[in-house]
Amino acid sequence: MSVAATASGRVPHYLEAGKGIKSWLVTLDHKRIGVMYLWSVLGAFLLGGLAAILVRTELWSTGQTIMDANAYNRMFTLHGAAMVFLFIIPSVPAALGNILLPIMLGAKDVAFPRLNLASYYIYLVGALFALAAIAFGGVDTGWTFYTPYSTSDKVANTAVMMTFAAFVLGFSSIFTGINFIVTVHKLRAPGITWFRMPLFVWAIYSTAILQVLATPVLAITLLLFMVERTFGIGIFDATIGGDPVLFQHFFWFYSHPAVYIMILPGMGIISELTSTFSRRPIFGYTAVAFSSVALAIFSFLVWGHHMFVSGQSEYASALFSFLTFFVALPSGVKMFNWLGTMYKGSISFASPNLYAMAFMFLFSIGGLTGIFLGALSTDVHLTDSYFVVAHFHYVMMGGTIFAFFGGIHYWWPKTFGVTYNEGLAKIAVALQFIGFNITFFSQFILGTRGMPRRYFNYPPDFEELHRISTIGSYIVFAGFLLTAWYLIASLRKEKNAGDNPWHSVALEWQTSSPPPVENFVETPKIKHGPYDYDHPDAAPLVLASASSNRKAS
Amino acid sequence: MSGSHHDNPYLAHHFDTPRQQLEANKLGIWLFLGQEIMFFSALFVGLMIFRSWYPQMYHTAAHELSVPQGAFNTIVLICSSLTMALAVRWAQMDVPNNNRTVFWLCLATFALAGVFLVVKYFEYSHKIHVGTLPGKFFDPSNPEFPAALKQFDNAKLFFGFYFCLTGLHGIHVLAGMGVIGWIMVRARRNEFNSKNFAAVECVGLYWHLVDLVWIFLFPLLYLVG
Amino acid sequence: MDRVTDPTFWMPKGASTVAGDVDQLYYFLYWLSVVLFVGIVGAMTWFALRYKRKSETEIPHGPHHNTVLEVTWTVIPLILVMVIFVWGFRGYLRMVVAPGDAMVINVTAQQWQWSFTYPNGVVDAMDERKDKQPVNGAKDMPVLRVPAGRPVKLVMRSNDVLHSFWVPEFRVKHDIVPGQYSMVWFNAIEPGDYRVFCTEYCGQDHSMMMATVMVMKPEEFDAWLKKKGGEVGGGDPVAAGALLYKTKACGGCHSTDGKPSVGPTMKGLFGRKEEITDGQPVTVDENYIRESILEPRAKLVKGFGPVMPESYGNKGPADQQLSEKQVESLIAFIKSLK
Amino acid sequence: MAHASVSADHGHHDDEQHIAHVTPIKVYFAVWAALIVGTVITVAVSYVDFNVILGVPNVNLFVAMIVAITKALLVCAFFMHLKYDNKIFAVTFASAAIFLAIFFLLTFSDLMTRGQVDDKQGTFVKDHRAQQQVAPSATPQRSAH
Repeated sequence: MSVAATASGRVPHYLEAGKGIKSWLVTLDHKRIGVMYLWSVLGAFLLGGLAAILVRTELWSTGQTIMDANAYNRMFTLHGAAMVFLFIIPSVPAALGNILLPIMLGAKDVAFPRLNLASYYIYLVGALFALAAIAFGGVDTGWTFYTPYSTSDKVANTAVMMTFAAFVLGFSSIFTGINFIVTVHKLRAPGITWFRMPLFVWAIYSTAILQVLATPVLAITLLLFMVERTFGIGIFDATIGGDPVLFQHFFWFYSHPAVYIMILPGMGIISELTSTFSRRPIFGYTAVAFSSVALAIFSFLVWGHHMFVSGQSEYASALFSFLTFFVALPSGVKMFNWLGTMYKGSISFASPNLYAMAFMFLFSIGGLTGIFLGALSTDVHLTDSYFVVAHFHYVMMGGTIFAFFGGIHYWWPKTFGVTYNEGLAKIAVALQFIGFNITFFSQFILGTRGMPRRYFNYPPDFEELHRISTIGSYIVFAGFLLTAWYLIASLRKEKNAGDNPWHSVALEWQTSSPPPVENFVETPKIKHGPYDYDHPDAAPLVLASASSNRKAS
Repeated sequence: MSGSHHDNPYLAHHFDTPRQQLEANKLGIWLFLGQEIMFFSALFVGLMIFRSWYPQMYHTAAHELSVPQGAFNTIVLICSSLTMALAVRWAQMDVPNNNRTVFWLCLATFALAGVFLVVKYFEYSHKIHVGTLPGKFFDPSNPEFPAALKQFDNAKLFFGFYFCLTGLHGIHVLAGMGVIGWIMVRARRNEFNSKNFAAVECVGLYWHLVDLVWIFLFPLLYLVG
Repeated sequence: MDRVTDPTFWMPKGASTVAGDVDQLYYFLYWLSVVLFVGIVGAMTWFALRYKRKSETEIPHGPHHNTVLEVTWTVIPLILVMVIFVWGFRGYLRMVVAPGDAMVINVTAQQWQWSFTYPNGVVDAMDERKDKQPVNGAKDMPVLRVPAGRPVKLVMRSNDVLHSFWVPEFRVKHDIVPGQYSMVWFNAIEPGDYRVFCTEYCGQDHSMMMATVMVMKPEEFDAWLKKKGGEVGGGDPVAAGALLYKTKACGGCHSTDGKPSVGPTMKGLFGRKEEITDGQPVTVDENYIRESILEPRAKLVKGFGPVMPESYGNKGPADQQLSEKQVESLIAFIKSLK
Repeated sequence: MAHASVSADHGHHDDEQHIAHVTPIKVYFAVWAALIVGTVITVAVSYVDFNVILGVPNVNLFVAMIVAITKALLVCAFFMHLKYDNKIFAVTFASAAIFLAIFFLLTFSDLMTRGQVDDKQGTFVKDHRAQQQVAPSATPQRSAH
């Protein structure tokens, strides 16, 4: 295999392939583009995280704590918009997907390398517009930009700038999606049949379908919003016969699938982590693969469940509620199959797997509380309250972000060739996990008891729970600062990771770490699935890497 | 580029065969066309909703559009689709002067697109003249404002959709003219042959989509009011 | 479920007739979630500890798939979620279909204020009770008074942007969309005070947009309403008329600044000589105004269409009809617009 | 060379160098003629008002859409080569059309059924539509009060 050919060190890896800033800015190498995305989205995560901490600090006490209502409203909008558009949507697909998808397929690059670089620059342009909107006074509409408030003259014109930023970012996402779909269809190495693709690839593929078919609707919706605001064409304006609720339909037609753009790749990561660290094939591989596609398709059918009390017709609400429940099935299938994978495995407690287990814990809560919101009568009480806030943070943060950080830790040696301080990593996972639960579990209680969302000010009887939540958020923040510290520190070390520190049979670990420019010295020929630890061809790989490597963790 | 190990100069380094590359390019452009459909979707959905909410307004407003001009433009676009399809056909063939033929067919397509935009210009300027414009430019006090529309304040909705849809479509026509021009330049350089025609085919596919959108736009805006 | 339920660890007090239903489903889902969560996380923890990696060269062997098991854990959830759907749907139907005899109270929401209009035209926007202090600097605290044990239907409209009406103790919530009448109904079981929140983000003071629902004994409510009805606008008919002009949204069609809109402006209207559609002259006096309000299509001023709703007179539904006193107030208000 | 393998999901055995399918010229002209005829039909039909036939509403819309869909299929099949090409392209394009249909149907499931549960609910717009037969003039919100 190619491992032997590269171990001699004759082939330079992609980080050495060119020196200087210019070699990065004009690179067409998917791994370098992925690394640039990685730093960019982590920057956005820091921005959104700081906003979150300020929001939580303001909520320490009723009334004004550190900022006034105006600043608070801008702050939670900044938090939402930065986290959704700048961080979570591009996080796993654009950063980890770019680094790994071609390697996992045994391809030399994505199908359209130039388009890939263009996507990154489009992302940067969008991010600049978003930052400009913040710099010129910020936006206080919430990340959903609901009309008619957002089109009213009470909202500054920075709203147009912010929506334009989201519009531009959308095209970055669309082009990434096109690139990945074509790569999966046309660039798989010999032997990689559809059902020998890693589940991460299945997840990214399903995500890409959503990116290509749902994101344009966001683009046209935001375009209509801008036209409406500028020229008053009236589509969303009730006073001249339009319909404000129509904006919500258009918005959620994208933004519900967008929830799956955010969570599906995370689920893909968990499949990889669970298999590697249980050293077992994914239990019911086919079911898990199809569940990704099923989630992608179902996600187009259920957007109206964000609108049960919005003035949408009762018939539509009933229909959307009915369809919504079908989403529970593929989500459940994934969860049960991961458990099946762990059963009789050889389970390692390395930090990426701790993230994976934290994901299963948190995503279970996120998923189960989704049932409360899908059922019509309980949703009427719970929607637009802190219950919803807690629910989607359990899914988005407890789900996607924990999976993303699990993936970063897992593929850190692959990407940069270095290992991080495993002891600190374990402490960081613990801080993030405990802090997260303190922050958001208290919000379930708040919401059920009657605390509405997006409130600067609140009645005093909610103060105690808000304080608990705020303390939790500081713990989470400390956890992420610790992670940032040891990851950055690791980059200064010499390349010490070895090619396959986790003893995985997955294809991306069968080339050197970091990989060479075209990923493999020779096009790999695949004879077994990505997780076949007990396959006669694969088992020796594990044993060989286990004996040749230094300590794994 | 490390494509030196290929003997085909048109093959990019990360592809193994010309067919793989062609199909990848075409799948890419088809996905792009899929996203274009969804890009136009919300406008069509909104248009149809307001049509069923305000049938009389829609009926009256649609009758202010010029069917002869719309129909003429439909014919123009259909013809341009034909010339574009023929251009792709010639690009695919290794016959003498095929690049010349591609050039002239593309020029014809380009010219027909220009005709389309000129007709569009006359339609727009008429509307600007009589004040049937979207949103805040809607002006019933204009002396030449159509009398039948005066009773419909919300007719500005119809013209909002009219201008958004045709405007967005017009931008696509302009973009199409741009990429067709690029093909013409490359045809002048004799770049196309049976091994290298993906660019022409992809531009062709895009141009047919512009036609497809108009095939639906024309009856929905002009005819079914 | 026609009794008030005490607050639990999760749910606030249940004070309307639909609350019991919602809470039952909530707690069913809650315990179902607890069971599933303990099952999943318990299994995960058990596997992680039981199958902890013992050596770096260990290659475990176990099942790759099990069709029976996989079908089971798809079908059982399917049955469960269908049960939950039907349960939630039935509760929802009760929430959206108001009893026919419900008392209608009109609710107007605007940034960042609630106002409530009762069937007899009484408008209650501000708190008048000394014991209701506004929460944390909210500018004022409007009070919605409702009788206990009778169904109340709120017909809600917004003057500007989206708002949402939520009383956690009643478990009812509905967005208020400009251009639509939105509706919630409830039957509050026992007298008491409850908070109303705006739950759809509506701008700067969104979090100050609260009100109190004051559930009163039915006979006290009736007495209060009757007393208030007798003194609309505190004896100043112009002020009362101005309030009606606002709450009935007359301004949508009739300006007070002299510009004609859908209907004639009210500025300087009184005493003006107009020409009606058949060319006859008419002088705008009390009788003409009264007739135009109650039977708007009887005599139309030339240039204006027959678009004013006829619901203010006795053709309209009871909750929209104007009382004699209200018409008088409106006439006084129009007279004042010189 | 070790690069002869095609990884993609199709079973073509054509010569690597002949990757194009050249459509006969008369097919193009036949399609073109059909498109022109379709246009003429839609325009002609639009001058006949059969908006309600035997109680079925929107007949004009129905006819126009049938013709437009036929035209679109012709363009897709022949001008865009879907008839001869790898089926994955047709699947891609069709899936966009399917999601467009879903968008239409589910959005309409709301906007066409508002205010049917409760007579007080629903849009002012709806009241306006009811009045439109009598006096189609004012904006919806104004006419509601």
